[in-house]
Amino acid sequence: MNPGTTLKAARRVSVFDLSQPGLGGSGITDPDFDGEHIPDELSEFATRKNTGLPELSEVDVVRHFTRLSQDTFGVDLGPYPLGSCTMKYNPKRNDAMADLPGFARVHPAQPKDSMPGLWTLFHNLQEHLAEITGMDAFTLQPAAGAHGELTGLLTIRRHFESKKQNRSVILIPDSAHGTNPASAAMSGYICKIIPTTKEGTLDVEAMRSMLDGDVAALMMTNPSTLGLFDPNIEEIAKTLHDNGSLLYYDGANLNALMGLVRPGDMGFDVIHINTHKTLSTPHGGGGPGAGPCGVKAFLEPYLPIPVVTRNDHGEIEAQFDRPLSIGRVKSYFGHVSILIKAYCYILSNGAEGLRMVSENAVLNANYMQSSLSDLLPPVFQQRCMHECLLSGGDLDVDPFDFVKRLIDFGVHPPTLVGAGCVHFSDEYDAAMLIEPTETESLAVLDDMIAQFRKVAREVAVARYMIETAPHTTDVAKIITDEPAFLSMLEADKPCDSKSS
Amino acid sequence: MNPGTTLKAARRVSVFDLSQPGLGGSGITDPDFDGEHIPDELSEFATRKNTGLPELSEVDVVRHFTRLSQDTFGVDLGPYPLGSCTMKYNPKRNDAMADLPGFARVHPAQPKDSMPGLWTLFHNLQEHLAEITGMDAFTLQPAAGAHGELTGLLTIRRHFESKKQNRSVILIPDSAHGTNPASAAMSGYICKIIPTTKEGTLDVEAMRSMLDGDVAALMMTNPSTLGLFDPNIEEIAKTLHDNGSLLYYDGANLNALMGLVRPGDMGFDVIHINTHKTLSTPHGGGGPGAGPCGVKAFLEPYLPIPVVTRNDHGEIEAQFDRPLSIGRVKSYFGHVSILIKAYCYILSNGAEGLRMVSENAVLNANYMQSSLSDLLPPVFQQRCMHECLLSGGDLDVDPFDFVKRLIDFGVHPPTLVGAGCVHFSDEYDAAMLIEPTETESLAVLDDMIAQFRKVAREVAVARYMIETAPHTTDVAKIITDEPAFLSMLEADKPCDSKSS
Amino acid sequence: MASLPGYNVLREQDRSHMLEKIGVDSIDQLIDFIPANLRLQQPLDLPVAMSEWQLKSHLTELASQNESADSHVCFLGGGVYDHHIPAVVDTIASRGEFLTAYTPYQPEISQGLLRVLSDFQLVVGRLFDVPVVNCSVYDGATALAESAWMAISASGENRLIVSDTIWPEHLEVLHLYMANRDVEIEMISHDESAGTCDLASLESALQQPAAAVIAQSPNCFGILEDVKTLVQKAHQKDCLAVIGCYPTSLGIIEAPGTHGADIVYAEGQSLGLPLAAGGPYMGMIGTREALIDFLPGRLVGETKDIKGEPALALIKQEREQHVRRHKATSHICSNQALMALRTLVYLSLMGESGLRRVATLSAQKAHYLCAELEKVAGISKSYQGAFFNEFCIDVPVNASKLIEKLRQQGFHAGIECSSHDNSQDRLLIAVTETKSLDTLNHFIQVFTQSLKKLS
Amino acid sequence: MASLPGYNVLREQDRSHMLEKIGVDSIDQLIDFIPANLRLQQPLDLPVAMSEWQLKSHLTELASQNESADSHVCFLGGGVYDHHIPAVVDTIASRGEFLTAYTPYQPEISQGLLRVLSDFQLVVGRLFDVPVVNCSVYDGATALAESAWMAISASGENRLIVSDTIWPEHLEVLHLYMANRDVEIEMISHDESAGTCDLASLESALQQPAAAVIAQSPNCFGILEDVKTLVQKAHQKDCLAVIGCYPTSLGIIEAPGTHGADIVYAEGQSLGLPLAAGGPYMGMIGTREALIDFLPGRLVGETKDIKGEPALALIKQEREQHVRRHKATSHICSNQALMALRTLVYLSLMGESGLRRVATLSAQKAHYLCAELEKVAGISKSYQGAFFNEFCIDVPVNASKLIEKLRQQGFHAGIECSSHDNSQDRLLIAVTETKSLDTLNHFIQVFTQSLKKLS
Ligand SMILES: Cc1ncc(COP(=O)(O)O)c(C=O)c1O
Ligand SMILES: Cc1ncc(COP(=O)(O)O)c(C=O)c1O
Repeated sequence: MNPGTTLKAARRVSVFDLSQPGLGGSGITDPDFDGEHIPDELSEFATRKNTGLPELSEVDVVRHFTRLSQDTFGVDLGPYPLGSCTMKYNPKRNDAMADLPGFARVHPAQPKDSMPGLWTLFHNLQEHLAEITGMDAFTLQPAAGAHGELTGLLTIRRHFESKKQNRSVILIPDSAHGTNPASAAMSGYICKIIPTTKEGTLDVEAMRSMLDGDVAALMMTNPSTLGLFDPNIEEIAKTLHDNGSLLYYDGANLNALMGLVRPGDMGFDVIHINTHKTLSTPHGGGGPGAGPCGVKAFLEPYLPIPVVTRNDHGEIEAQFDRPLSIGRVKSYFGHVSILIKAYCYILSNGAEGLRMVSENAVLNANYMQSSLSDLLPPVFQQRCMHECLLSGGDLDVDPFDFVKRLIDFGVHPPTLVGAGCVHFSDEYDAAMLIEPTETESLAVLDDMIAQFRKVAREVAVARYMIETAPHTTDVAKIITDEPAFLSMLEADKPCDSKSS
Repeated sequence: MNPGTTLKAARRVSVFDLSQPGLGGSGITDPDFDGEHIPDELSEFATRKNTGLPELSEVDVVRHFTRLSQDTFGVDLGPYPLGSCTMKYNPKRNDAMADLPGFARVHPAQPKDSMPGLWTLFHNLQEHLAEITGMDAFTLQPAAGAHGELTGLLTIRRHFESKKQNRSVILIPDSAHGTNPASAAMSGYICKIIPTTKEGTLDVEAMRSMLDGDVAALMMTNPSTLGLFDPNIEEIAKTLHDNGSLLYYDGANLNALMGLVRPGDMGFDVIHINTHKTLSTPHGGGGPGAGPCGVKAFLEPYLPIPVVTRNDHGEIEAQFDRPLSIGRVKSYFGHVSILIKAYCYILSNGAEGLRMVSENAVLNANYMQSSLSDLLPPVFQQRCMHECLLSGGDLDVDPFDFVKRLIDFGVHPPTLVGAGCVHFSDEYDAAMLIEPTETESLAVLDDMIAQFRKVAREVAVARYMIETAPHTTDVAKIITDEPAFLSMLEADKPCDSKSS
Repeated sequence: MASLPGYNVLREQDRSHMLEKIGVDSIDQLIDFIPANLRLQQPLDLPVAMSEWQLKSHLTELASQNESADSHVCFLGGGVYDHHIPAVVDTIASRGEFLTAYTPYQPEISQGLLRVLSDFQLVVGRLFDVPVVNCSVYDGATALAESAWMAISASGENRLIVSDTIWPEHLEVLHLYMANRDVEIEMISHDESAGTCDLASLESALQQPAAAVIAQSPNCFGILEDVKTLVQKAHQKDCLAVIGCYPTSLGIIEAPGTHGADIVYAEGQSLGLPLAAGGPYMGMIGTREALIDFLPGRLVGETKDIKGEPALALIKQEREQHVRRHKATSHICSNQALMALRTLVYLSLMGESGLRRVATLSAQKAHYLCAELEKVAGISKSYQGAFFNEFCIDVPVNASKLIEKLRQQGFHAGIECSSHDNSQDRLLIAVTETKSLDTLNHFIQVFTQSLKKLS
Repeated sequence: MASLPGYNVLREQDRSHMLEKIGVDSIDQLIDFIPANLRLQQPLDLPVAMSEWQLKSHLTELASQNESADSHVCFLGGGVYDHHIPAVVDTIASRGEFLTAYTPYQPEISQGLLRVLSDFQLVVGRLFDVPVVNCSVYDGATALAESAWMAISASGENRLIVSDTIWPEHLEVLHLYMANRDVEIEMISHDESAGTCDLASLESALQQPAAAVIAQSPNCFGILEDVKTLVQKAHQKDCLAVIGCYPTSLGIIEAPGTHGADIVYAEGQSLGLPLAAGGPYMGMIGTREALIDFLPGRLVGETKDIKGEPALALIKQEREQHVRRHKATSHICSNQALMALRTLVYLSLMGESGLRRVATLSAQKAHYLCAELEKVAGISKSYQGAFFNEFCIDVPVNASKLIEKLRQQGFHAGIECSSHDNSQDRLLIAVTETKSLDTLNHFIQVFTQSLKKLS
């Protein structure tokens, strides 16, 4: 394959196709060392003849990846109403701050007192997060939402251990994100699933019936992944607490709440935040994010080390000697450059700004829901929070096909089961979860609504255009082989492949 | 028009179409000043009610310009063999260096001794340019090639003034770039045009016949814009010098010569360099570039102020008190960030690297010429330097149409008269000037050659595809209205429009 | 080859293959038409090629030797201002497609860039309140010179009436550009008290025919000129009015175009361009429809593709050097397109309300600082005219010593004005929106102390 | 509204219009289903919203308080290395399309990103010499933990044999991840003289059935382990071999996959990721085909579009949490995709010869420094095993005092090793290609002097 390939073909080309053996190396040289001779002592180990790495010139690298970027859709190109993912605008000012050498060039093993600016930032951010969520203490270490869940669950575990209670069950609503049960399993818990009522809320009676001395906690997100605020939350909290159990808040949906309601005030004991959702840090094509974990005061001693806090002299420092801590959840101090961006976001908005963010997020979602209700009725007949769950069941076309056609009109498809990472029970399998976010203006919303309506009209006159969409992309529609996929899924493989 | 517009439509949308009055402002605020009240003293002047500026949200700005960038072809996307423009790869490492706050945040009115690093850089760069070109002294001030020409010509003027000679004529070959005669006119000179011989060289006899006491200088580039090295250069220089005239070198084609031959050694007295060509600084969509101007020692006193040089104590400083100087050609010290990139380029390559650059530039051009000679015979039957002038006269299709078809295959068209900024006499009006540059690999060249050949084959089987090309772009072919254009050109308008 | 940076792309085997194809044995033979005695016999005397990290450490070292608006609080102006540049401007301007494109000679693959340049023309047109704007010239100084030449060409007259309150550097360049073109420049003086153009001096200059009256507002003392009157007086005598302006100020100050200026020019640095030790900046020129044929530089306009769909392309190239050669309106070829992009992005982000706020905050802070400094014993405002964000003060000590003293305490306090007015003890101080109240108060305090120590 | 940053996009009139469309009067009514007593009654207690320039000055101030590899020469390693990052990596990784995309759930508009991730898998596969690599996990420490769990799941055994020469932080995370999952961890000790895994200790641990033997090379003393033997011994007892590596070293050191390792994991920081005070970095995991169903995280693979043309998409999602929920191979959802992009660009730039040179230069310089330091009286190498670019030395003074002394002279000299080995007077020093001979010599000189002063 040829580096002189045209733009459109770039995606078909791998870096190996572009390799011209003998090129590459980008001028790695040092006048005082030859860069060839392996130190004698090492020669027994340094026997590698070749790595098989591709060899590209610098210009070929730049061109290839510039082309590939043009074949990638991001928020910077258009609206991305992917429910549960909060694809809001990622302010460029924040990126620039994280790149400052005084942050980006700090080695994590430097003397702890050589980075006071970092500790101040951590401390401020922790306090701001605590204020926003109504919690008492935060750790910034977790790498992402799921990792925050693990951290929170281990904290809960340690709490019960210290109380010499042996609780082994985590309750999880059926609509919970997949990471919740997965994290629970990784923390050694058994998951029990709570059904959702017809109104879209947690089935409190069902929960009550599952409560016993074995239940460590209930993990839920409020608003839920169905886009609904659970008005029974106080009752839920009280019931759990009466049972000696704790309440975990999956903060992926916090974008609906800032300045309006606080998880801490609802009765949650442990929470995580997805900075890459609510706090606008870029998703980066799938990561990195950050998943700060917040707790009520009684859980603070269990937070992972290091803990950034004020010492007895009032100085902010990173403390490693925390006898009750769960230990270390990852190397070093967390996703620092991501945390810097989240901090910048909070400072840029202030209290009024963050409330406006959440108000507008909710407003936008309800506007979408109202404007589309004749075509795509809400699954639950009520106002939503920052995302709306609309039913594609009345469409005379497969919703999976329907949303692909939106691509041709510049709109990223909303979340459907299997496309996006939410999980709904079978009843809602034709549903679409639409999360416009607050950074789409009314003009953009109206345009998106117009595109949805256009595709809906097309069902009658040219459904083949929908079924074969998208048409404006370089590749045509891609369908995962669903039958094979499902059969594979059902035949839960025995773990027998101990390999030799 | 709607911000939610799709990608392809972006080019049809202006920032005004995206304006939503009341948005914008990007958070301009200060807690201690209201930002609204006009100071009383100013109120008589600050009467502006509105500016009519568009009002966009930050996300709309980012999306609009990201989309527009995707509708713009640059070297970062593919080969760009636009003759005379030296569209080589622009190393990213250089851009990063120019952005260092210690350069980018320096105010030009700072105390002169507050920027020693800058002066050192200037001094080093001047010395390196002098070494590369064989000149004695350089000024880095000129803003671009044309501006370097103006600077050089004024230096020449000042030289003759100081010798009390009144020379009013500049000789210019007919193939010279348009900036040469234009700069000569701006310096108050009369241009006389020297024809090109059948062999593509300067007609020395014609030149000789034009020489008299009125001729200040000959401006030429060697290799010429026909891609040919003029082997008579020493004779030309001697003839001119014998006449008391000087020789000016238009350095736009220096990419052919580094480490191989030096203009200073050929006998040139004054030269300019286009950093945005030879020294790889990005063209930026048309600029900024930089046009350092170099002279032989006897012209050094006339260089524009400030002059960066060593003072009597050996310190490098910017000198303003230079009684013989032509004066100031622009504000401050030149295009500093561009000059930094040029400096980085020289340091990254070193002597061996720069020679390799020129060797490969020449090799690539000759390879293109050889490989295409059956289809597009060279206008002059000889080896070329860093660009080749090929005749499209044998093609059974208009060369203007021919090159547009290359776009569909990922290749930027070469230079033709009117498309690109060279000037050929009528005899060569079907010629294409192809400058591959040294940063295109053999694989890319072979691909380009294949595309040229493909289009040539297409002439017989589907010439309409050529005549209506390009087909892969969002807009179709655009033709300037040539008759109207030419008639306008001929009717040299009298300067009568003194307006009221 | 190992020492060559990764952007040299021909391997030895490629070179051999190519030489063979061309039919020569060696590079030497390939260029054997170059007289042997001219061929360089030894390698160039240059430093050894640097790896990227060596380059970085060398340049970082050089950069660290310079003071800057990061190391010192910058109250320097003089036509170049430390306004804030939103990060979005850098993000967009560093996109490779824009950065590595050439002048859009092939409009079909340059619609994005053409849209940028076209919108730049439109947006700046609104800011100046003129219908026509070009795609940029080198800088404010050459914009002045090119504007002057436009007036000469358009009017047929060869005399210019020029205010002496234009930036001195700009005037120097004007003189240089006009020196050999049979142009007479008559300078008009200023009122020492108000700091503005002396109208009597103007009136007397206008007794003779002239191509244009040229002035700048705010002027080189920071003082706003009565542009309306200047334009009227010029027009009364059939002269063109050429007005230089400070684009940021136009967020609140009436536009020169509104006052009837025929040609409006400016240094565009304040609209999103880094200080960069003096450049690249950008010269902007706007004018009336009737003068379009005299404009220097590129122009982008609407055209149609062969399907009749609207498209953008370079227009009116018949003015330019590559077509009209020695009769072109200017020699300019490479211009400041990337700076035009930055400016467009900047103005799009600011918009109506943002630019107004930047201008208002800058003015508020400057007036606050000036008022507070005036309270300090021995300091007085040099001129009585209204200023925007930059003002002159007279100080009772040696100005350069004061500047040096303040520099040691982290301030680039201002520009010494001696070159303007032969006054040793005058400072030109500029304030932008980025200076906080704390910073201003701290400056006032340090200023006062330094003054005491020096006197 | 004036105080809100430009990324809030609804005007008051928009909000009214929308509320009306929804059929409510106010935001309060819109969310009236939230119990009133839960609604916040007062604004959040946060700092006043900052303009961009205020933000910049605040963050610049915080950043300036930190020492860094720019302010000090960095000889720190410990799994994180100050290798050079070519500017191209930043240029590409900052492109908005990549930066602001989500996980490519919609493959039709994500072919560019999918190609990146797919090529990342292929390129890292070659580096490790294994056929299968995932799209990344959080960091090296979690890569170890996830690898361990893979071995447990695949083998059905719940016992791990783990070398104590793995980075201590990684071990801590391993313990945390396994703590509640019914896994037994048996640590094997190291040879105090060679600084490598004690084979007797390994042999004895292997007497009991186990899921895997886990080791790291170069290890936490910088010493290279005999990976081949470790793998052989594990395989002899039907154990999986899980090997941690330092990717840069693989430019010259034989790949773990070549020695037959079943699972290879690494911290990817050295391949183009900024130091960034500890993250985000990237965990990489590679394995054999047979173990693919046990891999955590995303996998990209070839598929076809409905026209039968090749295309890329996420594959084997049945392993993942969004499909398999509590039975998933891992909980990971967001991963380190942007870091994978950086690494791919880095490795594409380096290529075969570049990575070899980076590795060789790092080794050459480290061996030079070590040899020179050994010549200094009182200093001795702590271990006799071969090292790559990082080594331990014993010093005759208090190590932390020495570190402090060198820090004052502009060096981050090394990591105090007490935590590894209970030795107070041991330093772990890492050298990368970016340290020039001058710098090394200067360091040696300052080191020697400081030692003298302290002893
Ligand atoms: C509701 C919910 N919980 C948890 C997560 C997991 O977060 P992360 O991807 O940061 O691990 C997500 C992410 O999509 C989510 O939407
Ligand atoms: C031969 C030649 N001379 C002069 C110039 C003018 O240089 P610039 O565009 O930098 O003013 C050019 C630019 O195309 C050129 O090719």
